Amino acid sequence: MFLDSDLLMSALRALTPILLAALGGAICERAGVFNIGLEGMMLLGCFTAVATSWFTGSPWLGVLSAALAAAAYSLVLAVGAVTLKGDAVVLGIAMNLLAVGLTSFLLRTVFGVQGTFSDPALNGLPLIGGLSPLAYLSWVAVGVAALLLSRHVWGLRLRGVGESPDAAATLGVSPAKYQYGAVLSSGVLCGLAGAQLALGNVTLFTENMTAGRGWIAVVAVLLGRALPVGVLLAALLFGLAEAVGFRLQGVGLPQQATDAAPYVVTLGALFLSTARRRRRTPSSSGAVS
Amino acid sequence: NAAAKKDTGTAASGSSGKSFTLVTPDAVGQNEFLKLAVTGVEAAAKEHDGTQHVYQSTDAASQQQNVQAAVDAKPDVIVLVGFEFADVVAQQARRNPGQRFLLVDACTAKPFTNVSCAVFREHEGVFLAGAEAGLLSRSGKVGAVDVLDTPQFRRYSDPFAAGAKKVAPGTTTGTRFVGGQSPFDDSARAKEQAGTLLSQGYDQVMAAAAAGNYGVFEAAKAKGAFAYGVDVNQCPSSPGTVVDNVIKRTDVAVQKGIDAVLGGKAGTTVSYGLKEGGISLTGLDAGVDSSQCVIARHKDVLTKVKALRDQIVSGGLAVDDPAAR
Amino acid sequence: MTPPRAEAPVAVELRGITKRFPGTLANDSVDLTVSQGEIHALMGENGAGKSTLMSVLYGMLRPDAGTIRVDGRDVVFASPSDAMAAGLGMVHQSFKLFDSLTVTENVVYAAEPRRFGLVDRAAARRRVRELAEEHGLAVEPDARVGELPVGLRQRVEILKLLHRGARTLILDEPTAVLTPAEADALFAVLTSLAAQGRSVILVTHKLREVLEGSDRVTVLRDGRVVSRLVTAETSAGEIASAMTGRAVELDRVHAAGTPGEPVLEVSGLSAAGVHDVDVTVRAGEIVGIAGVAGNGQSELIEALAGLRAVTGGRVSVRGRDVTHASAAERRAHGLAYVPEDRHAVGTAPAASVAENLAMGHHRTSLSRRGLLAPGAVRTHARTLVERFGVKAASVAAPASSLSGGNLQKLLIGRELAHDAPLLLVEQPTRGVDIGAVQHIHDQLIAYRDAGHAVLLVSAELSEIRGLADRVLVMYEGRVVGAYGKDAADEGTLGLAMAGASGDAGAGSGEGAGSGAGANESAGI
Amino acid sequence: MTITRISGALRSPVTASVLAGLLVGALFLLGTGADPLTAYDAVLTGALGTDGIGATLTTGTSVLGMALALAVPLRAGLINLGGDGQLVLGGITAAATALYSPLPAPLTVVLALLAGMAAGAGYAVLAALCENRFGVPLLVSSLLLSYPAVSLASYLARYPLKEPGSSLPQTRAFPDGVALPAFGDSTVTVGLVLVVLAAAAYWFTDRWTAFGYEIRMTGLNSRFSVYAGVERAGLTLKLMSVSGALAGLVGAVGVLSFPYRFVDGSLTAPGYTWTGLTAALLAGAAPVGTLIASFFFAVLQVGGLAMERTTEVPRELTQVLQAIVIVFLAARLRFPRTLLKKKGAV
Ligand SMILES: Nc1ncnc2c1ncn2[C@@H]1O[C@H](COP(=O)(O)OP(=O)(O)OP(=O)(O)O)[C@@H](O)[C@H]1O
Ligand SMILES: Nc1ncnc2c1ncn2[C@@H]1O[C@H](COP(=O)(O)OP(=O)(O)OP(=O)(O)O)[C@@H](O)[C@H]1O
Ligand SMILES: [Mg+2]
Ligand SMILES: [Mg+2]
Repeated sequence: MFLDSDLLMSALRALTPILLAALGGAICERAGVFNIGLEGMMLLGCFTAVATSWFTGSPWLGVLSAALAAAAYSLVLAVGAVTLKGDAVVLGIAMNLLAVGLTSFLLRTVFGVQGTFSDPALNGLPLIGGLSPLAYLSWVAVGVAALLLSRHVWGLRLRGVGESPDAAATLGVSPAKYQYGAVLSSGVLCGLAGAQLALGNVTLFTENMTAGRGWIAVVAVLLGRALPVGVLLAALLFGLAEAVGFRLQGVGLPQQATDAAPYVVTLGALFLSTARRRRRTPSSSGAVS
Repeated sequence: NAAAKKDTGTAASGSSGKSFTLVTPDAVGQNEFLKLAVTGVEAAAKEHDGTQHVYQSTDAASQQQNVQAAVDAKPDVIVLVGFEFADVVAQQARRNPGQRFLLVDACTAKPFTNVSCAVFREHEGVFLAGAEAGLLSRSGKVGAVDVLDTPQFRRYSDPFAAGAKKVAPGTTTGTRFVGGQSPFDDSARAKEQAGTLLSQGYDQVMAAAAAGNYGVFEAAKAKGAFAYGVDVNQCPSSPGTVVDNVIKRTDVAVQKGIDAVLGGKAGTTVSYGLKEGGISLTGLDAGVDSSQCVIARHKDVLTKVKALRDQIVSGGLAVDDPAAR
Repeated sequence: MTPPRAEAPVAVELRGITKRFPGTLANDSVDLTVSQGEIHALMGENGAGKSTLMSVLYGMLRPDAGTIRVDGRDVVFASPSDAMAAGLGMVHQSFKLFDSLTVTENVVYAAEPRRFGLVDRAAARRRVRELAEEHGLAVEPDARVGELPVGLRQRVEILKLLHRGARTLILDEPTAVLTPAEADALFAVLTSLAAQGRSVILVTHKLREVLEGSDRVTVLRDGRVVSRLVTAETSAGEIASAMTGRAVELDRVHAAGTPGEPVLEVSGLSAAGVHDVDVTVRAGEIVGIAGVAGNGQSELIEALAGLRAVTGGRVSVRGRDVTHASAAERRAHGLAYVPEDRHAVGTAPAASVAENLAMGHHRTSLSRRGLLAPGAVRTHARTLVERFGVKAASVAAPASSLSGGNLQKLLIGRELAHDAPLLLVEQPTRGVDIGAVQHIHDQLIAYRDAGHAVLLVSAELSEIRGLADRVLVMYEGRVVGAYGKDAADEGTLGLAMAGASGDAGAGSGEGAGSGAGANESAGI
Repeated sequence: MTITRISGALRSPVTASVLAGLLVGALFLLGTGADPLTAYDAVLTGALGTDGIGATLTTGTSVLGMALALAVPLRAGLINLGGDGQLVLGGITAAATALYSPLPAPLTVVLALLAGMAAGAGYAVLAALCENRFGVPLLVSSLLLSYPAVSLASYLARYPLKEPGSSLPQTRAFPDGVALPAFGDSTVTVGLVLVVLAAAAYWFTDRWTAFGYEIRMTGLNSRFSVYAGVERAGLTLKLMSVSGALAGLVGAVGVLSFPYRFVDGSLTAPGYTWTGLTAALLAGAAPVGTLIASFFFAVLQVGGLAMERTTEVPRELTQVLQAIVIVFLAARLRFPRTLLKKKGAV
C-alpha cells in the first residue's frame, strides 16, 4: 500500500530543493566555510523566481534570476566570514533572519500583498515525467560536484583550502578566492533550490515558505559528510521518511509522530553508519602493522 | 509612553477621540481572517470618526508585550483576535477595570464586565461545505488538510466529514495535518499532504492550511479534483478547482463588537454562526454567480445545502463542535 | 665540502631588510647574498630573526625597508606565489600539509598534471615516484599524509618543492625531525641539487650539519647580521660564539647516573603501533629510546601516558598497576610528560603563557579545593619563566607569540615543575638553539640526579648518547636492541635503527640507513 | 588597566559594527520614508523606558538563560544545537510536575523547576552520549534530537495533559499559587534572579576554578587538555548536562510564569535558542560578554516591536534592521586600523 510510484514521486519532490541546497552547503563545508544560511538564500531564491516569472512570463528567467540573486546574497557570508573573518554561524543565522524580513518587505512593496502571492497566471516550471527539470538538474549536479571535488584541479585545491588555508596560501592558492567561489556556488545552488520550491513544487510565494528546508539541508550536509553522493543519500533518506510519514498519518499515527519521523530515521541511520565505520576502522588499522 | 501617543494615528484625522487598537496573534499576512479583522477595525474607526492601530505579534512573548502596550496606551476599545489571548485578557481585564476589551474567536474562562467576546461556530459552515462535498464527490471519498492537529483546526475537518456523511452516508473521510517546522507557511508540504489524499482517490478536499491553502488548490487542480477554501472567497485564486468557501466574517464581528461596546453593552458574549450571518458559504451569499466558484454551476446542490442550513438555523440540526470536547 | 664559488652568479640578494613587529625589531637592516649552486646556512639563536627574514624573502611578510633581488632583477613579492614564480621554494618549519589528502595530492597541489582540467592522477603518482626515487625520498604516494609519521611528512614537503622545480630552496630547520642518517640523506639530496646549479638557504641550529653541508654561513643575532663566514675556514666554536655573543663550551659530557629502585616497569606492552615492549626505568636514570621517526616511539610514549589504548601487557609506575588508568590518574600517580608536538599537543597557543604554565598544576599545587585564583596562576608563571629562562613579553602574552625555542622551554619547565618521579620526554630540543639545548640538557640531568626516572625519546643520536644511561632502539614498533651508555656508539645504534637487529648489532642491514653513523663527528 | 580597557572597547569591532549597523539601518529607514531618529528613539524608549523595561527584562531572562545554556559547552568548543528540544522538555516536565505534584504550592514550584532542569539535562546528556558512545558529532546529534523532543512535548500538551474544551493545544492551568513570584505587577519573575545567579556562577567557575580553566583550555586546544589529563568524554557529559539543565530551567521558568501553563509552541516560537546561540557566539562564550550580548539582543527585540507599534516602520523592516546589526557584529567590522595591519602580515 505504501510503496507505490506516488510515494517515490512524493519523496523525489521533497528531496529536490533540499538536495540542491545541501550540495551548496557541502561545497562550502569542503572549502572550510560552515554555511548555515542555506535557508535564507533559498528563500530569497523563491521570491526572485516568482517575481521574475511573474513580470517576464518566463519561469526559466525566474530560475536564472533566482540563482543570480541568491548568489549575490551569499556575498554577505563571503565578505563577512572570509574577508572579515567573522563567525560564519552567526552570519548564517542573521542571513536567515534578514531573508525573511527582506522577502516579506519586497512582497509587500512589489506585489502589494501580505502573506502569499499566488495567481493562476503565474507560470511555473513544466513537468517532465512528473518532475520539474530542476529535479533532473539536481541529480546531474550531484555527479558534477562529485567529479569536480574528487578529480578536478579546482576540487583538489578547494579541499586543500578547506583543510588548511595556511598551507594552500604558501603554495600560491588563495584561500579567499576558493572560499568565495564555494560560497557563491552555494548561493547559485540555493537559488535553484528556491526556484524549484516556488516554481516547481508549488507555483506561488509565501512568506517563510522554505519552512526549515534549509536546516534540513544543513543536517544533510553533516550527515552526508559533505560528500555529494553522501548528501544525496541523506536527502533521499529524508525525502522518503517524510513521504512515508505523510502516509502514516493516513493510518492514524498522530501528526507529532510523523513530524518527528524523518529526524528519528536520520539519527538511526547515523548510528548505523558510524557503528559500521567504527567496526571497520580498528580491524583495518590493526592489519596495517 | 508619550512617544507612542504623539506620532501615531494611522487613519482618519477626525477627532471624536475614539481610538481602537487591534492586537493580532500572528503576522496579519498569515491568515485571511486576520486581514478581515484589520478591515473591521478600520471600518469601525471610520464609522466612529476615530483612529485605529494594529499591533502584530509573532509569538507568545510579543503577544503579551503588545497587549501590555495597548493597555498602556488606553484606547477606547482593545480588540484581540485569537484564542491565544484568553489568558492575557483575563489578567489585564482584572488589573484594568476601566479598559474595555473585545475578544474575538475566544472568551475568557470567567466573565468580566469589561470584556466582550465574539465567537464563531465555524463548524456549522464547514458542515455545509462537507455536505456539498458529499453530494459532489464521485469517488465517495472526501478529506481535509488542516494546519495542525489542534481542536481549533479540527473544526475544519471533523464537521466536514460529518456533513458529507449526512448527505452520503457511505462516504469515506480522512484528514491530513501539514505539520513540520513551519506549518502555517508551508504550501509545498500542504500540497504533498493533499496529494496523499488525492492519490488515494479522494476528490473533495477541505483546505484549512492557512497559507498552505494555495498548495492544496494546486494539488487538487493537478488531479482534476476539488477543494474548499476558508475565511474569504478563495475561488479566484484557482477558478474551476475551488468549489466553495466557509466564510468567517471577522470584520463584521469586530465592527459590531466595537459598536456594542461603545453602545454600553460591555461584558457580553456574542456567538456568530449561520443564523447570525457571521458564518456562511460563498455559495449561499448574494454574489455567488460572480464568485468564480464551482458551486455556482451546481444549483441543485445549493438547494439541498440551503435546506440543511435552514435546519441548523432553526435548531433542528445540531452540528457537533470538535473544540468543545 | 665544496669551496665557495665566489665567481658564481648571484641567485638571491637581500639588501637592508628591516622588519618590525610591535615591540620587536625582528630584522634590522639585514644583507644576505646567496650564489647559484651554493648551500648557504643561516644561523642564530631562537628569536634571532631567521624565520622572519625567510618569510620576507618568500613573500609572506612585507619588509618595512629593504630590497630583494632575484637573478639580478629587483622583485617585490606580494605573496608566496610571486616568490614561487621567481623560482623560490620554501619548506616551512611547521609543516604546511593537508592531512586528509594523499601524498601525491599534497605534492602536486597547485601544480597538478592535468587532463581535460581533471587532475591526471596516474601522471601525478608517476611523478611522485620518480622524484622520490631520484632523490632517495621514498614515500608511499597513496598514503594519507595525516597518517604519516613526522619524518615522512618532511619528505613530502621536500618533494613538493622538487616537483615545482624551485631554483632556490629555502629550508627552515629541515632536519629538526630527522635522524642523523636521514639528515645525511637529505644533505646528499641538497648537495646534488646544488651541483645542478640550484641554491639552498638552510636555517638550522645544528653545527654539525652546517660544518659538513654548507658553503657559507651567515649568523644573525637580535635581528642583525653579526657574522659572515666561509664554512671551510671556520669552526663550530666560532659560529657558536658568534650566535650567542659569548664563548660556548661544546661537547659537554655528563656524568652517569646512579640508578635506584625501578619507577617504570613495562612488560609485553602492546598497543596500536607498539608490539610486546619491555622497558624498565629506575630512579636516577635516563633511558633513551632511539629510532627512525615512525617506528613506534611516539605510540609507546602515548600508551605510557594514557593517551592510547593498551591492547596487551602491563605497565606499572612505582609498583602500582596503571595499565588501564586514565591520563589524569597516571599524572596523579607521579608521571609528567613532554610531548613531541608542542604546538598541537603540548600547549594551547592562543592561551596566555601563564595559562599554559598552569596546566597540570591547576588541580594540585595551584588550586585550593577546586578554586584557582588568577593571581596564583600569574605568580606561578612568573616563577617558572624566571627559573627556566623563557623569553616572553609578559606572562599575559599568548603562547603563540613565543619563538619555538622559548615555547619548548616553557613546556619543559612546566613538566619538570611537577617534580614527578617519572618523566616522559619526547624530542626535548627540536628546533632549539645551542644555548637553549645546553640549558635543557642541564635541566634534565639535574632532574635525574635529584632521583627521578626519565624516559627520553629523541631522533638526535648525539642527544641520546649524551644524556642516556641506557639506550633502547625501536624498529617497527618493537624494541630491537638495548645498550649500555658505553656500548651505544653511533654506528651500532644506526644499524639497529635501520632494522639490522640484534643486541650485538649484527645482521644483514639494508634499506633506510644509508651510511648511518659512518662519518662520526663531534656533533652537538 | 581600566583606561586601556575603555579605549579598547571604543576601538573594538563591537562599537564599530553597532555604529555601522545603525548607519545602514538609517539609510534603509530613510529609503522607506521613515525618520531614523524617531525610529531609534522608539527602540530605546520602547525597550528601556518605564513601559518597556519589564518586557526587556522578561525577554532578557529567556535570552540570557539560553545564551548561558549554549555558552557553557561552547566555552569548551562544543556546539549544542539542541536548545529547543531541551527547553521544551524542561517546560513540559515542569508543567506536568506543576499539575500533578501533591506538595503545597511553593514546594511544587521548586520541584517543577528542578524537574524541568533534570529533564533538560537528561535529554542533553543523550546527545553527549551519542557523541561519546556512537561517534555521532554533538552538533548533529543535538540538533536531530531536538525535533522529536518538540514533537513529544506537543503531543503531551495536545493529548494527555490537554485542557479540555480549549481551542489551543495547551495544558490545564496550574493550581493557584503554583507560579514563580513576580516583581509587582510586572511580567518579571524570580526567574530573572535565577538566570542571573546562573550567569554569576558561570562567571565564577570560568574565572576562579580549576574546572573553568579546564573548560577554557579544552576550547582553545582540546588535544592539549586531553594530553594534560582532562577526560574529554566526561567533560562533554558534564557540560552538556549543565547546558541542558539551563535550557530546561528556561523552559520551566517559562511555564511557571504567566499564563501558568504549557502552551504548545510558545516556548520555541520566539527563537530564544537562536538568539541565545548568537549572543554566546558573538561573545566567544565569555561570561560577561554573553550577559551583555544577551541584554543587547533583548533590547533589540523588545525595542524593535515597540518601534513597529509607535512609528510607521513596517514590521518587516524591524526584522531587517535586527539582522543587519547582527551581520555587522558577526563580521567584526573594524575601523581602518585593519587596513594598516593588513599591509604588515599576509
Ligand atoms: N608576527 C609576529 N608578531 C610579533 N612578533 C613576532 C612575529 N613574528 C616574529 N616575531 C618576533 O620576532 C623575533 C624573530 O622571530 P623569528 O621567528 O624570526 O626567530 P627565529 O630566528 O626564526 O627563531 P627560532 O630559532 O626559534 O625559529 C622574535 O622575537 C619573535 O618573537
Ligand atoms: N601574534 C604573534 N605575536 C608575536 N609573535 C608571533 C605571533 N605570531 C607568530 N609569532 C612569531 O612568529 C614565529 C612563528 O614562526 P615559525 O612557525 O617559524 O615558528 P618558530 O619560532 O620558528 O617556532 P617553531 O620552532 O616551534 O616552529 C614565532 O617565532 C613567533 O615568535
Ligand atoms: Mg624560526
Ligand atoms: Mg624555531
